[in-house]
Amino acid sequence: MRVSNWMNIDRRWIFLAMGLAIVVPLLLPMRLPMGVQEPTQGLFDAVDAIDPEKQCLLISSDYTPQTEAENHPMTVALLRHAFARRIPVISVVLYIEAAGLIDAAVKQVMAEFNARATTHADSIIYGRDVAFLGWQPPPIVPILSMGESITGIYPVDFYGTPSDSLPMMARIQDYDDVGIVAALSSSSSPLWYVMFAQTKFGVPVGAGCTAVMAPDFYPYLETGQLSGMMGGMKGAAEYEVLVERNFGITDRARANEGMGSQSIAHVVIMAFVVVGNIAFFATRRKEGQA
Amino acid sequence: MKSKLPLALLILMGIFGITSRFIPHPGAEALNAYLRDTLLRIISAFALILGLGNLILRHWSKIKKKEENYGSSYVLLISLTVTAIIGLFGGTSGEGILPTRIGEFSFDVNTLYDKVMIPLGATMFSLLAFYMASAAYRSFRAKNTLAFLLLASAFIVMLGQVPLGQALWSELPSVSHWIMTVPNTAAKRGIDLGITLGVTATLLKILAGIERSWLGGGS
Amino acid sequence: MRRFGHLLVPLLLCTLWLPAQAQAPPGGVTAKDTPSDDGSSITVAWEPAPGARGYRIERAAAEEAFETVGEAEADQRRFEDTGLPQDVPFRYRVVTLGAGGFEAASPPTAPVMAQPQWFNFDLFGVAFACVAFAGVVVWYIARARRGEKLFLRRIAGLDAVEEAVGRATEMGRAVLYIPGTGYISDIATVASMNILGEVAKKTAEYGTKINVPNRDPVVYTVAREVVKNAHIEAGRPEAHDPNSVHFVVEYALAYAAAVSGIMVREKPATNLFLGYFAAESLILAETGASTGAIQIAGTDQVTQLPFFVVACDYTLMGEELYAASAYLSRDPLMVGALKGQDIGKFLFLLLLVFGSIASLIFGIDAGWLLATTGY
Amino acid sequence: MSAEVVWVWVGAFLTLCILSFLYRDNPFYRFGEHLFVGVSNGYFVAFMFHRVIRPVMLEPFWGAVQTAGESGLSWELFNPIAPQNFLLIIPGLVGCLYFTRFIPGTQWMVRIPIGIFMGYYTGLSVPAYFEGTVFPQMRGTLVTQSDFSAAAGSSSIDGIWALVVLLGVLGTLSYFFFSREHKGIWKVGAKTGIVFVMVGFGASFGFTVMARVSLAIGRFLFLLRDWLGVIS
Repeated sequence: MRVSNWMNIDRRWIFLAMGLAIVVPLLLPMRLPMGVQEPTQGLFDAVDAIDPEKQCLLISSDYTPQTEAENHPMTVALLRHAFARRIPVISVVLYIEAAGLIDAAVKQVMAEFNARATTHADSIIYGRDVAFLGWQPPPIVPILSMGESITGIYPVDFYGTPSDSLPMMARIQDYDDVGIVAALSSSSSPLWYVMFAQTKFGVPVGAGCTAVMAPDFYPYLETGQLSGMMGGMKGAAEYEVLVERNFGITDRARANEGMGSQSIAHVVIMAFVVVGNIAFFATRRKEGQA
Repeated sequence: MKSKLPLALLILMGIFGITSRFIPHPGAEALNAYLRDTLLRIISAFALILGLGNLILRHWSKIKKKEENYGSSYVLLISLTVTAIIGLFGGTSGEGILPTRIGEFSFDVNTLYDKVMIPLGATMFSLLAFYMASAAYRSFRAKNTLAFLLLASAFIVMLGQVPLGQALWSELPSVSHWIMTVPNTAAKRGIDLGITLGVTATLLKILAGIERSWLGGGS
Repeated sequence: MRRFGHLLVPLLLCTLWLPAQAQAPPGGVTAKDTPSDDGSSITVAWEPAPGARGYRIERAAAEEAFETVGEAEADQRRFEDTGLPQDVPFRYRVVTLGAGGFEAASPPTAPVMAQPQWFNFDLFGVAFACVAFAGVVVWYIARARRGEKLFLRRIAGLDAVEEAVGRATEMGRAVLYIPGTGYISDIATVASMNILGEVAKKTAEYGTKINVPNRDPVVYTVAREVVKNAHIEAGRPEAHDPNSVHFVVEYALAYAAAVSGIMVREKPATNLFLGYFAAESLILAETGASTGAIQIAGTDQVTQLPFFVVACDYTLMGEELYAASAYLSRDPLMVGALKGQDIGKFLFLLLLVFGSIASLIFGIDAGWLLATTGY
Repeated sequence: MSAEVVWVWVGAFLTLCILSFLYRDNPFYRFGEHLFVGVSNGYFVAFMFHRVIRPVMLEPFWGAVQTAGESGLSWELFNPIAPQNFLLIIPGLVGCLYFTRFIPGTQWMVRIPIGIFMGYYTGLSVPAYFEGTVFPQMRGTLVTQSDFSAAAGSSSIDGIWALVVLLGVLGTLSYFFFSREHKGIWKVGAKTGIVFVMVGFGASFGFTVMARVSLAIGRFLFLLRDWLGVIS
């Protein structure tokens, strides 16, 4: 095949290459070395600085299943981080669509830790170390009301248990008892927490967002309104790396596995661009000679 | 009359729209809340019927004339009717008069949304990953300086996003961040500033009756 | 020990009393109706008291006792008491919170009522800019009305529209016109309707088929009229096919699926994507490119422009789309308005250049000119 | 077979229908496409009825009728912003004007609801653009001494980048001058502008790849994990 024929290859070959680039790494997970960028480190440090005796981590998972690949590993990584340091976790969702996903994530990470636990104190116990309070519409209402009383706006948890009967809720009343709100979102929910919860109650806010949204959030990082951020799947992968490095937790790191697909897909696109250009210049030189 | 009355209403509503941001008085706020939450919401809900009428007639005639692929028109009409009936009579999540549950199998419209529309929509969306590849291959050719700039900055940012880029040159993510925050911001700002002026000028033209395309053009 | 008892008691009292004496209440406490609001808040302001660790703001309705409404940090000078009823008088006082729990309250203010305003002065700059720019545009429209000729530069993407319609005619295939996924109230859609009128006139003259699928039912209604009237204006009302403009579905991704289908099945020679677009832009433009159609796109959604630039032959960027109505119709009034836009951009340029110079060289902050809240 | 399993199979089938379009148009894609259009339209009908027409118009109107029946007519029932009132019939009637399109001779009346809708929302957008775009973006573009000062957390390199942004904005703005030929200073400006635009567009494109690949990963995870179960 002559180089100039590559000018206009059937685009279905490109689609096939992209498909393989995405599927093969999912089937054969591989790990690539990963550096950690500043916004992710900032969020990790902010969560790490929470005193487990005094405050808790509030995870607000505000995404729909459509951005699961990007946002969901963030929830899992944060849960692992908090459990590893025994920081109590309150989990809420602003959109009902995420509820099933979060329920599964809480159970999965609890199971991971309890499989390793040897004593009762060592285990992660629902109600003592973590509470999934579920969903209360519309989004702005819980954001504001949690400043007054968390159990007030979430009278029962996701499973229908009265939330003030959960032992951990005895000492967690409002945003004063929250070390940081981590809002993981496919929309602007981190900014709602900044606008409504931070300005009024002074609670620190961290963000997890999709790659498309990330540029919109940088200005808030610069002003310090956001303590840190996980941007897209890469941000999630970096957080996984931090949790792994600091606590030696080696459970499945979905974002890192996804980054395998990402890397290869990026390389495939770039390779096609290079091939296209080589063919383009080869053709042009030939036309110049003719 | 035929265009003066609609234009007069448009001007009146345009004034309400423009001034709503500037008047904090509760009376004005109440008026605006009424316009937005009641009047305009109801009006726009009715518009859908216009479109549906056209869609149904179009596919009905395709079936009658047995045009190419007319079988798909059956799929469309049946799925539309069934979903609409389930939704109208079954309520959004099965609270209506029509039962939307057989045993543990429920098929209310919210379920149809989650289980039919979401997979279809998400897959349409995911086609973009493939299309980005084919568009990049076809168009990122260094034909001239501008095309080269487009290609080069895309290349750097793509590389800066993945671990491989960092492995090649540890500063690459910073370079790609710089491109996003400096040249990209400048270009977006410049375009956005012009757009604001265009929007305002167009509104003025509409209010002055110079811009008449919304009336269907003509005189 | 007992001998000193009589000394100890006053001494103790003194140690308790001295810091409290030193702790002055804040001075110059004022309470005023908050300007530019809906009549639900009062702003309390005060001069700092030396050594204060913070302040407590208290409010009293007529004849009633003072109650706490909020606290302020030591460096704060004002506090906004919100959520108040309209036209009810309240008195305020500010209490200094000093070291060791000592407090000192200011005298109460005169009664003040929260009242709504009819104009938001925080947005004075925005209102002024809107009015000033409107004045410039109206001025140039008036000049055009007096018959003054105004120059308009070439816009390649718009010149290409005619060529693209011509190509569809030569090939005997249709022109596919996508008016975007916005509403009729989006200015991009208005601009698109305008271009549709010109395109439909050309297709009517050449006898080329035009296909206009719509996402919004109102846009569909307008587009239908536009195409019909264009045929009448072109003198070819008999060539108008009432089915050429049609509604598809409101959900943008389903719309993208359907339009992709139209592209591969009907293989139009020319695809025009003009209006508001979101993520579906590349789905449409790439599918269109695969059928070999000549493609011209235009949108004011800056985030979608890169995809159109990459996948289409010509792209109208932002304002170029709005300029289309003036450019294609050469209506002097439209051209006048466009000239007004240019003056607006020129003013932006001047403000940016001189504002930056003023700040860098003379240290004058020009940012306040552009403030939108509280000044 | 549980309901969940049925829906996973349905989802997987529909996913494959759409993906098959990458190969070429085919009956499966046509099925998926037309089903998508049909179900979406049906969903919107239900949505508009249950979320708008019923709660915003019908129920409050019916409430007013009941109140009138129980305690007679009162002015409160004609207050357009009261929770229950008779005047809700007006927006309904205006909405019905859309149907005049089908009645010969009255077709122009369809412009009334269009004018009302368009007037309000275009009017709303003008101050919003000025307040939301022009003012903050211009403020962000102005170069100030604090861009260079270490006290404000900047360094001289930040100041230089601020100047570059200013230059880019000026260039891009001058590219969009329509009443001047791109000659002389305008040519320099417009050329600078288009350089920034191309670099910016390239970057936006490159930056978006990751998000789009993530969407595709999400779909393949659904196929491989939820449907086929080949990965855990």
